[in-house]
Amino acid sequence: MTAVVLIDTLLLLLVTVTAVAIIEVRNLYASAMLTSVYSLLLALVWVNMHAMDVAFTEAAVGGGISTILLIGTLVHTAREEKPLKQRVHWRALLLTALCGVALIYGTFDMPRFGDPKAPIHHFRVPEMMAQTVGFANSTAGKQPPPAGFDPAEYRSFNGAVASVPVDPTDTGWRENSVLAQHGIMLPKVLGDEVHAAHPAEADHHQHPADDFNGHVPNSVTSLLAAYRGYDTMFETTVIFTAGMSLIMLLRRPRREGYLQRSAPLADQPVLRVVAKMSIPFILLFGLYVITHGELGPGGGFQGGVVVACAFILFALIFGRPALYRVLPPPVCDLLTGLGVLMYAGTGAACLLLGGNFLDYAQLNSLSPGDGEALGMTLVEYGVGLTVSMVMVTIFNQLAEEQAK
Amino acid sequence: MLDLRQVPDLLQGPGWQAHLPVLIVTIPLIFGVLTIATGKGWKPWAWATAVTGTVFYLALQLIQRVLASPTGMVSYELGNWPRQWGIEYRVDALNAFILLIVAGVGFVTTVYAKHSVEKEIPADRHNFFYAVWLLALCGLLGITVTGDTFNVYVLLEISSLTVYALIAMGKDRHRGALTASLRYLILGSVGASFILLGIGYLMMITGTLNMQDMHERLMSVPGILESRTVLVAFALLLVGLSMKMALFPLHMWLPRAYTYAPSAVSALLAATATKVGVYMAFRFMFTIFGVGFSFITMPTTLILASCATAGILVTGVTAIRQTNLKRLLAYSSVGQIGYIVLGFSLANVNGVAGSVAHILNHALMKGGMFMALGAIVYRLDRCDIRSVRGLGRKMPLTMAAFTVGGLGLVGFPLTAGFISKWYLVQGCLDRPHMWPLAGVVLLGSLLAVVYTWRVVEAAYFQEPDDDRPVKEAPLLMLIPMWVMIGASVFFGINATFTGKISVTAAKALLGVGP
Amino acid sequence: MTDVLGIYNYWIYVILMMIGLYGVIAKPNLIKQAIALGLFQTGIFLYYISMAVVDGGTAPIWTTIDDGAQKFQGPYDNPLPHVLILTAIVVGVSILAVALALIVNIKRSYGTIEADEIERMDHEDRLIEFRAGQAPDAADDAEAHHHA
Amino acid sequence: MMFDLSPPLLAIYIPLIGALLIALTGRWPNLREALTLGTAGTLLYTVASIVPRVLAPNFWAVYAKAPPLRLVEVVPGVFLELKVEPLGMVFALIAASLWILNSLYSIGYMRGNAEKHQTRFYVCFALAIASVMGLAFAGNLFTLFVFYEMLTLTTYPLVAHKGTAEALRSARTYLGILVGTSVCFLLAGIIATYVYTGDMAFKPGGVFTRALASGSLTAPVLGTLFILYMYGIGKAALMPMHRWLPAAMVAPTPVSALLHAVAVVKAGVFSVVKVIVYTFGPLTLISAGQGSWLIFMAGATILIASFIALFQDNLKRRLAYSTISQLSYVIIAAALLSPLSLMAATLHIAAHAFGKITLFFAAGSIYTASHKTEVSQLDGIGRRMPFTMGAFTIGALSMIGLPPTAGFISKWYLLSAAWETEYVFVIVVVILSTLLNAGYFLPIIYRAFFRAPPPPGREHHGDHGAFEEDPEHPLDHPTATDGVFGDEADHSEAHSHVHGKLHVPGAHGEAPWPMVVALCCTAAVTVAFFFYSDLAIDLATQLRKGLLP
Repeated sequence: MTAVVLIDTLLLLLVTVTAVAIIEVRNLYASAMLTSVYSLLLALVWVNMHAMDVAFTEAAVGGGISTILLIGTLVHTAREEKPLKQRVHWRALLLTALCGVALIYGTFDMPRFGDPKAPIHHFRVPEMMAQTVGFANSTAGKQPPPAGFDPAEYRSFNGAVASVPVDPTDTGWRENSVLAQHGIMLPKVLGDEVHAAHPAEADHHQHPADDFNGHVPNSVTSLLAAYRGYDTMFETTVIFTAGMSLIMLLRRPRREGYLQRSAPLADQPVLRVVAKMSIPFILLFGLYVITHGELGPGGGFQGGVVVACAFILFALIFGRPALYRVLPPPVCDLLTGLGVLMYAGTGAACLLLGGNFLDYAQLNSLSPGDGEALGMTLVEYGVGLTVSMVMVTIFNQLAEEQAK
Repeated sequence: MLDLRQVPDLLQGPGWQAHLPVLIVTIPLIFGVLTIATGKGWKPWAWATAVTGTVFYLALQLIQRVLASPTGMVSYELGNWPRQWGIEYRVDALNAFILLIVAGVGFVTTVYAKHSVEKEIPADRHNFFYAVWLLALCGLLGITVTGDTFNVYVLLEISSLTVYALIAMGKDRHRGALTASLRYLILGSVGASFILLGIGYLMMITGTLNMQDMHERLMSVPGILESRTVLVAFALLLVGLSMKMALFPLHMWLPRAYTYAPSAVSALLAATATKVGVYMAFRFMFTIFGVGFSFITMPTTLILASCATAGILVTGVTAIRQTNLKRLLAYSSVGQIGYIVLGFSLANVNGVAGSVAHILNHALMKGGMFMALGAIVYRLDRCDIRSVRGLGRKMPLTMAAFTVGGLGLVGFPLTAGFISKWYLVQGCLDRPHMWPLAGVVLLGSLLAVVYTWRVVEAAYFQEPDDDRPVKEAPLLMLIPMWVMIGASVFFGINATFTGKISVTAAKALLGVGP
Repeated sequence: MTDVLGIYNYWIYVILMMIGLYGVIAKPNLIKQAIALGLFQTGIFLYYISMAVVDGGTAPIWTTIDDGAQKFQGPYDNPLPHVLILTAIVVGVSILAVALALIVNIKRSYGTIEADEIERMDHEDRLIEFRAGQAPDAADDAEAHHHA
Repeated sequence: MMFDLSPPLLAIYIPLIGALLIALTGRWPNLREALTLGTAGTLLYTVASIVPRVLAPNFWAVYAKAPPLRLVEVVPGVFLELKVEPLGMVFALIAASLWILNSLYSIGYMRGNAEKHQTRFYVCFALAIASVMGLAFAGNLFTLFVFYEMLTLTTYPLVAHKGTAEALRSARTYLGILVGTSVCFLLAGIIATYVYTGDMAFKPGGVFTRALASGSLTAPVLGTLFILYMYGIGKAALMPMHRWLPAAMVAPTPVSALLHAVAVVKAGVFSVVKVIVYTFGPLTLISAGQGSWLIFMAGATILIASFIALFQDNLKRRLAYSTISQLSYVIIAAALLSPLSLMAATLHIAAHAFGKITLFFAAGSIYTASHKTEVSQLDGIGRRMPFTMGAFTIGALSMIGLPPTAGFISKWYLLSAAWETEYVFVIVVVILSTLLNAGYFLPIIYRAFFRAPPPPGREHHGDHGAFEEDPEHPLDHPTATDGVFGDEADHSEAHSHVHGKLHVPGAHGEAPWPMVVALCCTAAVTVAFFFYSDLAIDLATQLRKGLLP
């Protein structure tokens, strides 16, 4: 734990410094570059806090896409911020200071960093994690949550009891904790009962599932695609909307878009060869990330971004006309929509099969668990498709503008 | 139409109506996405009209189910996850009512949009425009049905993002649309971030995202309401929501946005967007924090009432000085939001009922008036005091619609506006020492007289600059316009429906007996 | 000591947010504002992720720890905030994209992306619009027509 | 109940349908005006058919107890409802009967002066009458308010009829004051009443008794409500809310005649009396010791208005101020709160109506015939227009309150009521104002009959002066001293036909016959009322019966 806190402390100091630099540096390119540095630093912070998926996304989006977007915009807007009259904007400073003080005031009653007694760690989430999602024959997926809760248990939600032993070797408090029943947020000693619980799991997914109480290993994915799948559907819609907005705002009549001189990089043999060699692997990796989301970090969004990067790289090296030949804008638009439709369609399918919207269990009447697995995979692909296509669209639109 | 007395067996039963809440949101989503494939010409419009029509029909069905259900609400668990874990849709009298407003206005506005969009938006973008249009509706409807705080945030972002894009589509008429949109984007995102943060604070100390669950935790865990975290969460949400619903000091984004957006978009926004913001405020203050905390522990009444009062008076005076009628109406809208906020800041039955009723009434009147302006723009390419002179004879129906709407804003008896004022003033008088607020409400309607009458006089008693003939607006604009205005008059003459449902909703929110 | 470290992250997130907010308000350059808006949001991400951490926790991807004596799992960090932030990041980038698109358009039609200059132009636009829209007071106007 | 055809409802529908038909037949003036007369006739018949029911001895026992006629439930618990009672009956009768004569007169006037937008004029007129009917038969405060506002709205186009600068300005004053007062004070008062008592119905003895008894409503609050109502009803022109009335004189004379001598202003005082009688209840007010300030306020209004009238040279303006003071007669009578005084108020509503409309008719026909608007131009006009000036004399006498005219009766009741209640102040006021009335009416009559007409040349000059920019006769021109000047707009309107058939300089006779007929009729009624005022008195007695427990 100390290690976490220590690294965390240092990284965050770095982050803060970078943030100040981003705001204060006047050269916009520099500031864009610093933004990507900032994102990478944050990615490290997330890793340090064990938020692997977030780190992955942050790296892909902050480090990759955002930077591309910013550069793409800077090319045809401005490279320097015009000098300010006075260096410090006092009113803004005052306002932010007040706001900050208010927020910090709110932090004093928060559960301390890493306090396992924090309500969020043992109210609803452990109950969810105690369910089974996405495993064969696991009909146990939808038990009702335990009725009510004892407020007394949660008295310590405000920082009063932050005296949790930071020493991991001392595990005495774990056994006699009121939370042992959930056993997810807190370590749980495994016996043989688990094997009894889910006999069929071992031969279903080729991973040591039998050690788990029947849950998709990457619980982030299970939350993302199953419990809160509905949010994720709208997350996809947000991306889709962004794509549509850019088309409405920036797309020029077809002619202009197509008449692009080929990119200057096209005649650089090294780049061409490297690109030709690497693009297939990038695509492959992207697909892997999408598919593998259930087991490890990754999922539709991250994978989609990776795939998009392949296309963008292609466009950068061989010019956008080439990309348009491979992936004509109209097709791209339709695929963008198709992704969202895959997601919503899966939900609708569950509905038509007699369940609630997005109730994946309906997809496989014999083994609800498989149904859930199938559903989650489908929606992940939907997300991936939309994300990649939108990223390509955004790049295209900004590039079209640039080429004019 | 469902029979009002069909009861719970349907609610539990597998009948398709059990899925109404989710259908209302997902239909515009799915078919909105499909809109991009509908090609050119009138097809996207026809498609969008069909979709919004369906949604309106579903909303009608839903409100009947809700009123019929013994518990007074309909719950839907997405993915069949128990509400504490998954996402829950929870529809009671209040959001069924708001849903009906948004869906209805959405439908009428879509019908209206055809001509105005043909004139104001480049032809090669219509399919994308209507796609985004439907997604905006989807977002607004989603916010209204959901019972999960984070879901509120995501849908809020959908509706905001689409609205930024829609506003920016006014760029071909006036470049101001771009800055208006960007300014709204920045303010809106800051507001939304505050909301996200507030939700985070609440989740952190309640351990859940479900509104009911949160409420139960906040009520049952000892000492939780005294914690500084909850206090700051409340403040964050208050600020964020005020930005979203354009409450007076934080309304800067609204006038420009409404002025430069395409006419159809202005009509849609004026009638729905800010209203949904108000609805969110209802949910967070009454349903999650509870009346006791929001209005007794916190000085909310004082803050909101003073903001609203200032808003009503200041924007009223500002509106009088405008020449661009769209901007005039925009300022008046901010003032009207003031009325709505004033109502629920009183936290008594009449006050809250007044603001719920005014959400509908204002949506109808303002929507209709913006449609009238849209028609004027369609014929004259502009809508300012100078251009409407003598228009009372040239476009009689359009100007008549505008006038009747104006009378509604004044709160003239037998128009919808009067009903809202009726409840609001009662609310002010019910609350001890709040009677000056009643004075403010009435004073506000006098300001409305002035800015409406400037237009009426110009239209009916002044001579136009040139006598070139102006045709009356096309039928497809007149009908929706008059549907809105007619409805506003109808609900002014017979407001039993509005009155009943808003009182029911108010009582449910305040937790007093049915 | 534990207390300070216990809310250290929460302070940093406030600071990051405020840096972002300062940028949004103080910087006239639109692109700078867009970037600052991004910072503002990342502050919130930090807050969410921090609340997910559990002492001695590991990533919420389930593996078995075998410390010779006994096999046990976890403790795992809380996956819920991670999920929410994944969504929030996506929203963030979408907003950034739209903002940049708008800025490009603004550059196209105003020729600048400095807020204060744009504000000035907008003001002029509004004045022109106001004058064009002005109609003499109904009564005076009637008088004029009456004598004409 | 929406299509119930019981008389009170019918009385509202008839003018509405009339308005529709008039609008449709606008292209054929004769048909249009025939329709107007027809509608007016039917209306009077309908209204008259209600009278017996009201006069029935068991009225208060049976009919008054019967549930009101409910049109629609506007807000849950708040109905748009009609109920007949003696006071409203009087008002409705006056309005309906005078509408006929007025329509006759309008035909003459509008054609004679070749006014524009005549159809709009007749339509709005009919609509205004419809709202008056609604007002007269209103069953509760809410209904009263609704029709009160509708009356304001429907008369706005009539005031702004000419669309000239002055017309628009005065129309603004008119709308501003009437809507302002009604929305800010009257509506507030009504809603407060609803909040305190939960019922808005008109019932003898008022609605506040229970609230006062239970202590939820204190006397001072009641007093505040009373103030809200008295100043909220701006149409009663209680000073300082009187400015709209002179302003409204810019309208064509028939409008001034019916609306601003009869319908609108009477709507005001009628509402005042109705509120005092049926919402507050005299006894309640007396026991709560509230509202005596009204006597003095009204008294002041009477005197000040009459005093201003003395110095008005423009005829219609002088009449306007006389109206203001006469209205306060009604208010002061109502404020005395004794059954007798309330009878006086009722009678004065009627009496003043006949007298004042005669005077306005006369003013209008003088203008139509000779384009004279100023008192100072009227030398010897009595010889040219004997009928007109004769009628004018009768009207003036009625205003002063001399027998044998209507004015005498109401004044008599008022004085005896004042005597009964021992309000010396009122007696003094009445006497003083009578002198003042004489002071501003008799000179006109003297000029008209006993002054030699000016020499032809000057005469010629004189009545062209009305519309020529002539420095010699400043009086012929609007001096924008305060507010709006009477018929200033008419002068230039008259330009069109100065050399037309109608007006030969220096040698004009009577006005067109319809006008003469109309004004002779009203004059006759004014006299007849003195001898046969049974009906009015019966109704007033019926009202009084309702008051006595």
